Amino acid sequence: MNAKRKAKAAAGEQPFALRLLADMLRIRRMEEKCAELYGTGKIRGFLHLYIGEEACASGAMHALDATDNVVATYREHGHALLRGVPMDAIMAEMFGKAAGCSRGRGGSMHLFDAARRFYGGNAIVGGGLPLAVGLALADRMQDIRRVTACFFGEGAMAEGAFHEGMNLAALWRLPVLFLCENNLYAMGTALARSESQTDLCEKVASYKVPTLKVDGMDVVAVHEATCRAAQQVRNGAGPFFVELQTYRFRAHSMFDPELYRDKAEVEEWKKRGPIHSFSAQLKAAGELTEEGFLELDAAADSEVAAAVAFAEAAAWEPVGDLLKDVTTRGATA
Amino acid sequence: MNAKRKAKAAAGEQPFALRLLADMLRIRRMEEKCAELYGTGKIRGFLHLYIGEEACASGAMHALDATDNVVATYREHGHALLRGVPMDAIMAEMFGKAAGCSRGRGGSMHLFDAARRFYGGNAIVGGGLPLAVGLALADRMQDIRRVTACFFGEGAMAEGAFHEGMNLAALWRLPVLFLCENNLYAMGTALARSESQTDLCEKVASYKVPTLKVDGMDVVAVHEATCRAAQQVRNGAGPFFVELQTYRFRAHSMFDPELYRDKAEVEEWKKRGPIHSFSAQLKAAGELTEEGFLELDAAADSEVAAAVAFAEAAAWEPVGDLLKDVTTRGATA
Amino acid sequence: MRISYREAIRQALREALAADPRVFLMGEDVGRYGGTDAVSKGFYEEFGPERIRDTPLSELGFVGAGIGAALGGMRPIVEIMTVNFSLLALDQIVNSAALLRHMSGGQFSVPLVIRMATGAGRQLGAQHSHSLENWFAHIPGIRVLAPATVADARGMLGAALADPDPVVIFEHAQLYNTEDELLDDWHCDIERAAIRRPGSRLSLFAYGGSLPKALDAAVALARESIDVEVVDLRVLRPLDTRTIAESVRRTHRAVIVDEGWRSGSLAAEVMARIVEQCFFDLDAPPLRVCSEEVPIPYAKHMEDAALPQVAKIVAAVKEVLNV
Amino acid sequence: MRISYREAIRQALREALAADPRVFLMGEDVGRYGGTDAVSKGFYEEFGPERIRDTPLSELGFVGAGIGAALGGMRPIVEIMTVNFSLLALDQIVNSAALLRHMSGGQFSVPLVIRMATGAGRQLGAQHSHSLENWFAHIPGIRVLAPATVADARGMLGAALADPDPVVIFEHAQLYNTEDELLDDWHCDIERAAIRRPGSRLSLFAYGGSLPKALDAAVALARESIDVEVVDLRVLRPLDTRTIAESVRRTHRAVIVDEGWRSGSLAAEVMARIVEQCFFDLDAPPLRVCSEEVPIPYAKHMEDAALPQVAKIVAAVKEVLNV
Ligand SMILES: Cc1ncc(C[n+]2csc(CCOP(=O)(O)OP(=O)(O)O)c2C)c(N)n1
Ligand SMILES: Cc1ncc(C[n+]2csc(CCOP(=O)(O)OP(=O)(O)O)c2C)c(N)n1
Ligand SMILES: [Mg+2]
Ligand SMILES: [Mg+2]
Repeated sequence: MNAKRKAKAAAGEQPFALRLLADMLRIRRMEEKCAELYGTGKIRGFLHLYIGEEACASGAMHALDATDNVVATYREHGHALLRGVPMDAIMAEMFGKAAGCSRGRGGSMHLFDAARRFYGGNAIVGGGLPLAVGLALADRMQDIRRVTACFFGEGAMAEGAFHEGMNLAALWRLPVLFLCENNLYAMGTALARSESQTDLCEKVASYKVPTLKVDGMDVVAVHEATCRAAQQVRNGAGPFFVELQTYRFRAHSMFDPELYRDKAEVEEWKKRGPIHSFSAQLKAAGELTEEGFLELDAAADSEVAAAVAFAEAAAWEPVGDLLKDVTTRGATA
Repeated sequence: MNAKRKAKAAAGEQPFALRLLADMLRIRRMEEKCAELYGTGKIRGFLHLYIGEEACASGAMHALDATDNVVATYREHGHALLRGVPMDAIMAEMFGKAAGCSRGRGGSMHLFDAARRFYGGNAIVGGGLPLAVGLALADRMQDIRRVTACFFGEGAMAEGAFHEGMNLAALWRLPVLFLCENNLYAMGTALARSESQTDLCEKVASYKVPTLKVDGMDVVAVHEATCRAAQQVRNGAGPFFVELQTYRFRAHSMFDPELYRDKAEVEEWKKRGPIHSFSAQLKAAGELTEEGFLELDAAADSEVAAAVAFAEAAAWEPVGDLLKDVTTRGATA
Repeated sequence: MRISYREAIRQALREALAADPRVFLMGEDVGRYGGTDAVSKGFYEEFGPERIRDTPLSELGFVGAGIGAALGGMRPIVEIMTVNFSLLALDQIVNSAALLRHMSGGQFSVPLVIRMATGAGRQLGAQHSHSLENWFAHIPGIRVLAPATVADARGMLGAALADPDPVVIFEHAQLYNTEDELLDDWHCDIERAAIRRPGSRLSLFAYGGSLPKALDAAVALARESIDVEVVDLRVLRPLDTRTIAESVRRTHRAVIVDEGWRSGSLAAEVMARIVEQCFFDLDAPPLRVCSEEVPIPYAKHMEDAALPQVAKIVAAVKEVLNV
Repeated sequence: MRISYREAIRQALREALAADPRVFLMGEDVGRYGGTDAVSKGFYEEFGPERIRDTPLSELGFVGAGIGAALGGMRPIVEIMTVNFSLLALDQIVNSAALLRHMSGGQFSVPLVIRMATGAGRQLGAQHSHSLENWFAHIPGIRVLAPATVADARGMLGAALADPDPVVIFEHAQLYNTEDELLDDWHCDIERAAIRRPGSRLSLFAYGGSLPKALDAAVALARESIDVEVVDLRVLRPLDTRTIAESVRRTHRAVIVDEGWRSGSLAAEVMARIVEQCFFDLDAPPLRVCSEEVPIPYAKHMEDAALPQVAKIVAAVKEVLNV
């Protein structure tokens, strides 16, 4: 836990550990509700849930400053939420409402928030890496001391975009924090069936980029590793790569029959679920009681309920606005 | 020098070392003539000369069997020639004549020869790598024991196509012999200005592909390394990567003002010129006399002269054939 | 037998795989996962991992490998999950597959089939809703097909595999679940467009996911005694200019439906050919019903507003007929 | 002052770099090498390696980085050496640059300028001779420019940089060495096409490398007392339909010249707009003079045969005029 956090905790805020836990719970409950709402047809399109991987976003996002940049993927609800995008706006987005964080135009895969420097939401695997490189380049050229955190899955590492982006970041020593959420599968393709080199840190080391491999089910470990990495990046040491070893408990998307992995494997990983393992740890350390847990959970639940109510009540974008914002000046064709 | 070569030499053919030398000379004289013909306007378009790098093609091509596949780049005159494409057909191609090895449609960057399994000639940097992977895949699926040799420059290694191609070859353990002609520059961009990792073998090792680094100005070294590598590939050990450390003595193309490197550097490399260093070595070993050298040179010269005469005399493709072979069945649009 | 468009493609694939050992299917998640649109479900078990070849996320790489494998004597069917990701592979498709034959003076041909899902309508948002058939149809050296019916879904693949040159097949994502009777004669002539509904007062051209909309529009118009001919372009390159022109010469009026954005759409090309071939036969300027020139939005009502719809087609037909 | 098209672009670049510290130029060999077409020769020394940024061979990567840098507050000018290599970067251009603004509900704009050389005519063979302006002009969210004159080469860049959205500028490789008087008023209205030569009997539309050919054809026709109007489309997206239509309403006839392959060409879109806007003003069907539908061959006589030429334009005009 870094100094800033300790100071905040001392200043009477929610103890940082509980904050990490609460944030994981907020994601979990939100995602569960999304799954439910998908079932009822309120949410449509593709929906990629983050359930099981909450420790990654929770640990990593708290390692960033408000002025940092964040680039994510189509599995980004958790990242958006912890980046500070109000759950109301996220939920409204998934409902397709104008109050959504992308005016309802983006949906689940395209959450954006300019004010919070949250650059999406990208449905092209690997597509975010070059963007992150460019954001970091802009900072360097403008003498802005800022980290650009770029989340992506291990599947993206087979893409040319990964290779070109990583090389550019390394060659130009740009302040990019690469955060690879290695959940072992890209849709149905296991890592060993997509990469000749399954040690992702070794792969990245070949670009001369420093790396850390960390248990992505352990929110404190994630937090510590990403703090360290972010610090180095912020200090001008160039890019850094952190592999977060994690697992998704649910299907890839709502269409996935999950033919490619054993139920037993999933169950095995679930035992290491980031929320219950961290709360057990806190309880054992006397930092959390069962009531305390239930309170956090209830708070998450009510945040979710409020978000759903907000999204339900929100207005649709008028059809007449369809052509708005294709370009800034209004011309389209 | 491998067993096959020794046997041939023993059977009364031109001693293999002289063959290597002769082939370098054939390339050199052909390229010099091309430069001259470019000056007179007989050859047009882009022209990328191989002068200085002859040891790479000469050493490597002799490591391949006639049934192997070869994929090359836009700097491929030497490769085509040593693959067995008649110089007449190469020269006619550069003149744009119908007797050219691509009917005059390809020009300098697009030499092809199906019969000799020479798959070009590719003007897209890195474009040949995925093709080579596919050729090798076809062989594997058809149980054909064959090596696909893929030449490319070090500049190509920054491309996504390199990354994706290398990973596929490694993942599927395909019989591709990757031959990287590292001449230190991609047009005007020095290696260190394009790759965070300048040790190309380390880069490739991260794909779990075995590598060899070899002095590309030393034709025997190139030959030995590529023989060894090709043997391994042929034996089913998967892909292999050989870095040939070389240098181009001329400009990148006929339009290059060469602002990016010192004359002194060029002169330094020229001292290691593959032709004169190898002939000096042979002379010192008593395997070559000055007369012998002049004979080889004269033979190269007359081959070139004959090729130019052939190209001059050859016919143009009739304009009426323009739409021929856009598709096999003749439909175009 | 009544089967789905998906099942028709499955049958065609299975037949091709069974008939020719050189045929194999390669792409992201075609194997273990069963195919994103469940097209190849079970094939991995049936034909094995060599012939139902899962690839890493490397569109440029595996499409290029497909071209190489075709050059090397195989008959690859490469699946690009959706047209949206084909943007990553265009260099290989255009600069290698399409050019090789001509550029080599006719020495090489590339007997490669590329299949991909295309189109919008499932609320997948802007990056997952492209319709770029027209881009492909612009490139000499490739054939471009768009099966819109169950019969064509069944018949086009075999015809494509028999073509010695690269063929790109666009399967509209909205069609996979559509069902129809598959008659015995599903063989497909991949040189010709198909008249799906003869009619006299106007020629309505469509392809892929727009065909059902055009047919629905025709039915609606018929209720108002407006009898239109529906032509399924289906072969997008080379376009069957003859069938197009003959239809217009009979009806003297045309509307073209195309899910692509209007500017530079395939509909523009059809319109240009109509004008070049039958200008003096036309009683009114043809109209285009295309997608609005906007990234396709996620929200259902906005997505609907962006895409061609039956009501818009009906309105366009009436406008051209001036009724 | 009489200067070359290349020099005009150089002046525009230098001015932009000097005026705004957020502007920088990035691409392959723009720096140490001096630019493939010598456009940025000397800039590396003048503005330094940060602002004249050489990139590795990574078109997808550095175009994406340009988008990111634009999002991050810079005003990048990304040079893709030629349109042929832009195929490798299309995913970033289409799926990020073009969509971001709309897809984010208007939160982001991408003030990025992409320049690239385009076109054939230098015997570079099939892979180095593409003209894909029409592909780009199909995409909502980007502006597409094609300077054909020295003045536009001078004026378009600044206007493009002032546009808050992505702008793609196509510089025809055959034009770099053309020269003309650069008058004081070179400012360019990037909303409007330009009438380069007023005329009464037919509207001849062209852009980029085809404009000089169209003008030459007009001169040749004038010698036969055939007075044609030459319209430089120059803004390929959004197309200036008004100028196009007004011209045709005056002349009642049209020929469109386009170096792109005919099928799905930009010329098809222009023809479609003419038909939609001025069908009843037309005295004859418009014609297109495009490239033949063939990969561009290396041999000079074959390349010439594949591309639009003055004689073909003259013949097309006469055909439309029926003279
Ligand atoms: C370029 C591209 N190809 C294919 C897809 C389809 N697709 C979406 S997610 C996905 C798997 C990505 O796996 P990974 O990067 O490991 O992320 P995860 O889903 O595991 O979080 C695939 C293949 C895509 N969106 N983009
Ligand atoms: C994809 C692509 N980008 C850019 C170019 C332009 N170009 C041609 S050769 C070259 C340099 C390639 O360098 P390298 O791979 O080292 O080969 P070398 O020329 O040194 O043999 C460049 C940038 C191209 N042909 N293709
Ligand atoms: Mg994954
Ligand atoms: Mg090089």
